Amino acid sequence: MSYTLQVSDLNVQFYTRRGIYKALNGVDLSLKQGEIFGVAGESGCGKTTLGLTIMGLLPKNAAVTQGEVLLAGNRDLTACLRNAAPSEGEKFNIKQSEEAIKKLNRESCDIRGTKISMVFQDPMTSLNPVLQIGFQIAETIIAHQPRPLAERKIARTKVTHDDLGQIIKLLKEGADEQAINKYAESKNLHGIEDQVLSVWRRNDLGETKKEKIILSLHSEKLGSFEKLVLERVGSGKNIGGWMRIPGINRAAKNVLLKEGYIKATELLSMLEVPNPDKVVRMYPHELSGGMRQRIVIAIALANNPELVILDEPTSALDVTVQAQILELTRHLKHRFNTSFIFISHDLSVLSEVCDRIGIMYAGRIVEIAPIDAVFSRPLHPYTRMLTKAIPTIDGNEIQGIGGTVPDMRNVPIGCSFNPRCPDATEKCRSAKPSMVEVEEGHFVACFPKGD
Amino acid sequence: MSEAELKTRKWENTRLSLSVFFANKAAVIGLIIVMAYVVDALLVQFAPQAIGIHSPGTLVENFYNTVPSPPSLAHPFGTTYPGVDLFTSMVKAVRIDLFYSVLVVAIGAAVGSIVGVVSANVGGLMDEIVMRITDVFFSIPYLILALAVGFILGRSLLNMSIALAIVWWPLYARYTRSQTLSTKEFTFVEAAKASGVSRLKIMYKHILPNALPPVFIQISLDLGSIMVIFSTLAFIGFIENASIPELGYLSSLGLNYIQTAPWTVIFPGVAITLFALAVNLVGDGLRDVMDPRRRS
Amino acid sequence: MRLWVYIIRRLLLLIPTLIGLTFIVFILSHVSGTNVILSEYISPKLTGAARQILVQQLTNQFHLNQPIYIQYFYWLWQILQGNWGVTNTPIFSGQVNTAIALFLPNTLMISIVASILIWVIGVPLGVYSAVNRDSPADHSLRIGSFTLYAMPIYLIGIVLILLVGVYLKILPFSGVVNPVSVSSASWYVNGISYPTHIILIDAIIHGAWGIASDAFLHLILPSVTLALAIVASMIRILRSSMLEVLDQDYIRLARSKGISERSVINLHARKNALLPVITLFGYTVAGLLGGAVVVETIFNYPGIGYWTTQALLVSDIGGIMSAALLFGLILMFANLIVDIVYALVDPRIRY
Amino acid sequence: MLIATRQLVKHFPIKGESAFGKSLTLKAVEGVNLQVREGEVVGIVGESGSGKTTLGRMLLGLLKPTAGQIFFDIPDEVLQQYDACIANKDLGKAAEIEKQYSIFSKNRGRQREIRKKTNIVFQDPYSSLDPRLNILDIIMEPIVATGYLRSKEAVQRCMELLDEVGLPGDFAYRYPHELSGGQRQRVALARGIATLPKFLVLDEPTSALDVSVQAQVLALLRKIREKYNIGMVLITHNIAVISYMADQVNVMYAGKIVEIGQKKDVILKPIHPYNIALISAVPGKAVKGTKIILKGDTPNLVDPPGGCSFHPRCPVSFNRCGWSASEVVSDLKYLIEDKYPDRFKEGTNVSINMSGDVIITNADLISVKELISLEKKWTKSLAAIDDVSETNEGVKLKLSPCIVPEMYPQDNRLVACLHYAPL
Repeated sequence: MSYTLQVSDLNVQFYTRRGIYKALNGVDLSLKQGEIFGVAGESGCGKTTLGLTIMGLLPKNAAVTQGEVLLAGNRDLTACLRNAAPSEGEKFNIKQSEEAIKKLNRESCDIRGTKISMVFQDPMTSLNPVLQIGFQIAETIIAHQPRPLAERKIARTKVTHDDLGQIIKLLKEGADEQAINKYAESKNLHGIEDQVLSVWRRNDLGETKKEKIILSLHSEKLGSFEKLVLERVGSGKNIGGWMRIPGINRAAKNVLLKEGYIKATELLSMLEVPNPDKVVRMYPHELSGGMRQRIVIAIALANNPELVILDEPTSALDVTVQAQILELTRHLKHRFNTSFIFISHDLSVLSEVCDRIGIMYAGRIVEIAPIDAVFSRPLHPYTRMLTKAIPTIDGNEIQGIGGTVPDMRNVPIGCSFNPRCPDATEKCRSAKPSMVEVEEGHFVACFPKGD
Repeated sequence: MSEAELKTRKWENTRLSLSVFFANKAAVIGLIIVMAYVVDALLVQFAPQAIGIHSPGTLVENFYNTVPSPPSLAHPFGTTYPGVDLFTSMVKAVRIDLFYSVLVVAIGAAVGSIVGVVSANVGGLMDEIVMRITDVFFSIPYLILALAVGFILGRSLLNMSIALAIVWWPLYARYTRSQTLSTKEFTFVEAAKASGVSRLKIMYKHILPNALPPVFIQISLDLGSIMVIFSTLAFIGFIENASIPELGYLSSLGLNYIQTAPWTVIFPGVAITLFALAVNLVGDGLRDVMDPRRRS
Repeated sequence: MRLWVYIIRRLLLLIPTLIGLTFIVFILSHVSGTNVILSEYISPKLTGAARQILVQQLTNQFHLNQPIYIQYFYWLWQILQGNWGVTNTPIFSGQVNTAIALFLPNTLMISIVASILIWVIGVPLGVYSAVNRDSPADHSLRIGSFTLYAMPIYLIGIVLILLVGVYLKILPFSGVVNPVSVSSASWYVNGISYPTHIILIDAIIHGAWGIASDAFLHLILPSVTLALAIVASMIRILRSSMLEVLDQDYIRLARSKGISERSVINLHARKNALLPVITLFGYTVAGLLGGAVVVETIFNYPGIGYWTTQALLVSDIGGIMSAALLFGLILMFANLIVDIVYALVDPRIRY
Repeated sequence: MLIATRQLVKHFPIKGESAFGKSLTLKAVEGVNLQVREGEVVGIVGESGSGKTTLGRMLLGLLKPTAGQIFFDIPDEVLQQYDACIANKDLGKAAEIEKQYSIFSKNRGRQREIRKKTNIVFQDPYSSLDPRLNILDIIMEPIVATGYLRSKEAVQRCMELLDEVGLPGDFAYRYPHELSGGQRQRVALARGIATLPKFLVLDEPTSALDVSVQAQVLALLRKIREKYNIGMVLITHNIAVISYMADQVNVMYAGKIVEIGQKKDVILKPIHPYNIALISAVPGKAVKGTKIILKGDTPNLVDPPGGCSFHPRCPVSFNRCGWSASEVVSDLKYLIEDKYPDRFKEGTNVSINMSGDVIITNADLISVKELISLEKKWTKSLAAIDDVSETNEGVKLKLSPCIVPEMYPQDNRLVACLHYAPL
């Protein structure tokens, strides 16, 4: 069973002038391949901190005191953050933590954006207001996969008209991706299949129009400098040597950028963004909230990562636009076979999309359940009360949860829910319950009623 | 919840802001320097004899040896052109500089904030006119405008400070206006309107207490730069032939002795820089106290 | 609303400010009564009947007897026609137009060089001190910019003169060019170089490299002084706006894209952080022109500022008022350019 | 009738890039008729840009409407009389009723009366309480301002109110920044009911709160409503909250009310196409049937679509729904150039002639007719084409006139959709 992500006993603390906030107090989580895992919890339960810790985007005054995050089995993401954390009794040293974050940024350049990527909550502020949409998408492709871009362009110059006619015939006979790949490989037109398929998969164009576009993909002329750059990048070497001089470096980057814009157009058309070639040239403030969130998702999926963390992607959107985005997420799950972590405070949104849901309270996951079990047979008292507190449209009786969210500076000993838990026993107030698998795939961190 | 509880609640709040301020070492140093200047000015004003100063209002010139002599025991800061002892004249000059700078800031801030608050609330045409007027004032470099206005009113220190006040009030008008407008956006203003509170009462009960504190900080920051501009005006010879102890004027006295007697210009200049620096540090420290992000 | 509509709108907005500016200058120059103005044109020695005739002639020439706003329009008409009146100051007396033609190029030279220095020094330092916040470099930079911000311009100038001019003796610190090396040049006649009145450019035009390098050396100290006085406030503004931008969501998204920290700073953060700096550049230009007055006096560099201070000393009203008007026009033009640059940089303004 | 509005309109002027002179306006609210009885909770649900918040603020007189009337505490028969006057244009009598009952009437007594009897609770707990005042002053403000009680009894009243909303008495001397979101919203509620109003506007009261805190606040709202019989207008985008609290429900879209009726009809058996899509879009397993995913975004309110403003996104729109010539042209252009390039020659061009008909140049009649019949099911705008004729200019398409839907009665509710218009 290959896990894309394993989080074991993760503890994160924030050091502020008003005291030490224990945001995460031992989170355990293992995410299967191609699964959407929902993280539900109220504000202050540490769900966003969990997402940021996995991405390594914690602020300066945070430290991972314990636990590790393993990506695809081997790569520990929080190593340098952990050894920057002060051991017991020693005072928190902000300089050390800053160094650790700088080191982490340098080290995880080959993970962020390719293996893991993240979508934030508010589409209004997630995109850079002064840069074009196409640039912000192409940037992450060029940073991680410049070679396929170069190959695409070279392929376009080499491919002939009848090659394309042949590919269209194959497509018409319903050939799948592998067949087209094999054909492109045989004619060493590596990179052409990606472009042809993305045009073929667009459902807003007619059959004949698609053929016309595909047939127009051949005999593209290249300037001498462009040829040089593409050859270099195409053969796997990065833009180095004499190309490092600022002026030339920028020109070389622009060559790739032009191709990046075309790839961005394909990505956007796959995410059902209307007339993508115009949107690529536009600026964020010209688009609606729903459209911007699609673009942020396009950025996240640009290098088809193994894991995408969605931090409340639809909370800032209207109900109908939220439905569009949730429909899109379900569609992407089948298409990309990446695993998602979907963080939200709204259980009903998670029930639309997720396979399994983890309920978080006071920095710990208190229950992990398959989607249907959460509503039908919640085990943890907090989950039970939470599901009862959500109003539904057939106007059921709702019942709040007494008390307030615990102060994260001194988390209650034992089970952190005991002050508000109706059937809290003496044991709950002293010992910390560990995760127990009650049913297949249904874990809960709560002492059974009996003892 | 007795009165005692209320008092401790208030005290706990101020204790926190004090701790934020005093944690900032630079601000504390700044505060000490500013205090030193103020004490010096008050002493010269009310008890000049106590520190051995006979004529607080004028420079003691001694035309026998006009050549500036280097710092010595008799003259800790040396003497400048007409044989004037730098140390005593600088001590006397601080009083004048401080007084006029505070005067400029007071007039400018008072006029500016009133105009700013009123135009933010009345809005419409009046707001537009005020904005155009401030545009016009901003379109002339403030040093030149001060020169021109000062020249018309006559080249005395008081006229100079009035000229500076005329040049400076638009800055406050703009700043107060933007602060008031942003405070009006908060929904508690609308809530007050909905509960039947009159517009005037909303103004001084809700909007001003939230809009003015940042303006006061801006004023404290400006005190330093106004003193600098004031002495610059004096330096380029704005005052006719008055032998009034003013730091900029003292510097200008030593102008043609730069190569041989640099201290004649450096010491008064440093005195001004020190004060401006101190005021800026204090202003910065106050801004941290106000900024909620830094308090957490 | 494309760019040119925005520019036209800015131009239209300039008109009320222009009228306001000219009105203030008019009020200032006419409020002290007509005899002050007349004293400008009539030398004190002239007395008796001749003086009366001249006064009469001048009154109807300047329509001094009509109501104030009519005078304003006549005066404005004169200004528009290029006749800015007369000035007599120790270094120059005669028509203001010739004074402007003579002195303006020098002031523009210093201001432009200083602006370039401000942007070349200010932007990298501001960005650097914000990026590695609370590092020793950041602290020293902050203390440096605080002190420079608090120092009066003349002190900066004098300290530079003492350090570089007197002590190290590598840079000249007075006048526009060393009179000895220029005396032989044909195109340099008693202090005025032709055709552009800027010695540096004329020397280059005439190919006199020796004089050109000497003029350039003379140019460095005043512009550096001016630049240091303004760069301090720019670094402060850029640092605080950079810190604010670094907390934004799109920077976090940029980092989550895995692009190098350097391009996160240079591409994403810096462009946004520069926006408030550009809007406040209008104020720095005001500071620049104001500073020029003082810098030119210290380095007796014959520019508009030097002419203004001379006019102040001999209370020559024509000089001061036309200088104020001139500085106003320059600043207004600079503000227009600042607005257009801002519209170019920030797409939200354009459409 | 506690509150009644007649043809309420609000347009916000915007400094837009109008073509030199014509000032652009954002049409936030368009001709809304709302009625609230004593003690009744009326829910207003709609997405962002539907004008619900603007409507809420106008009901309290915080915003002056561009046109239309708002009556407060008007007896039902006077209201009918007013409607009759408006119907047969007897403006004199109507104006007289307006003077007496409108909430904007000039005399001070009436204004003070209204201020005492109405109040509002806002969405964002962090900006609706003045950070500089302690809780006691905040709650006391409406009491003192409307002279409901003198200051001595007011303190006593505040303690009662704090207890009423479930907060300990010692909170009176605390400051807003020391309280949690839920506690602040309770303080805002206490301020709202301080002068025992008859009418309360709740603008998204629980959207900024967590689910568990929201449940407590909603329960508190219900208790207050029963105890003091307060008429409420609950504005929210969360349909589940509406179904928990409200009796009568108004669904708003692009500034207009599209469906009014009792909760069990409008939410459980929606009939207006937008309402159906809205209810089906609510996340959660409880929703039966397939999900309807609407294409496109909320309309641009500066020049909203003609006729029924939902027609561009409506899955069941037909010819009279308000399709404009420009919409038909853009759809035809897309079809000809992108979908069926082989059927039409290169030079085919679609344009609008003077009289507002769509002209397709150098294309033959049959292929155009074929295209329309083929694509009618998916491209809704083609439905608006009444007849296709060959003229010298080219193929002319005559569009059917569009009608602005009013509120038509349909199984005991009102709905603004031409499907249900009486023929």
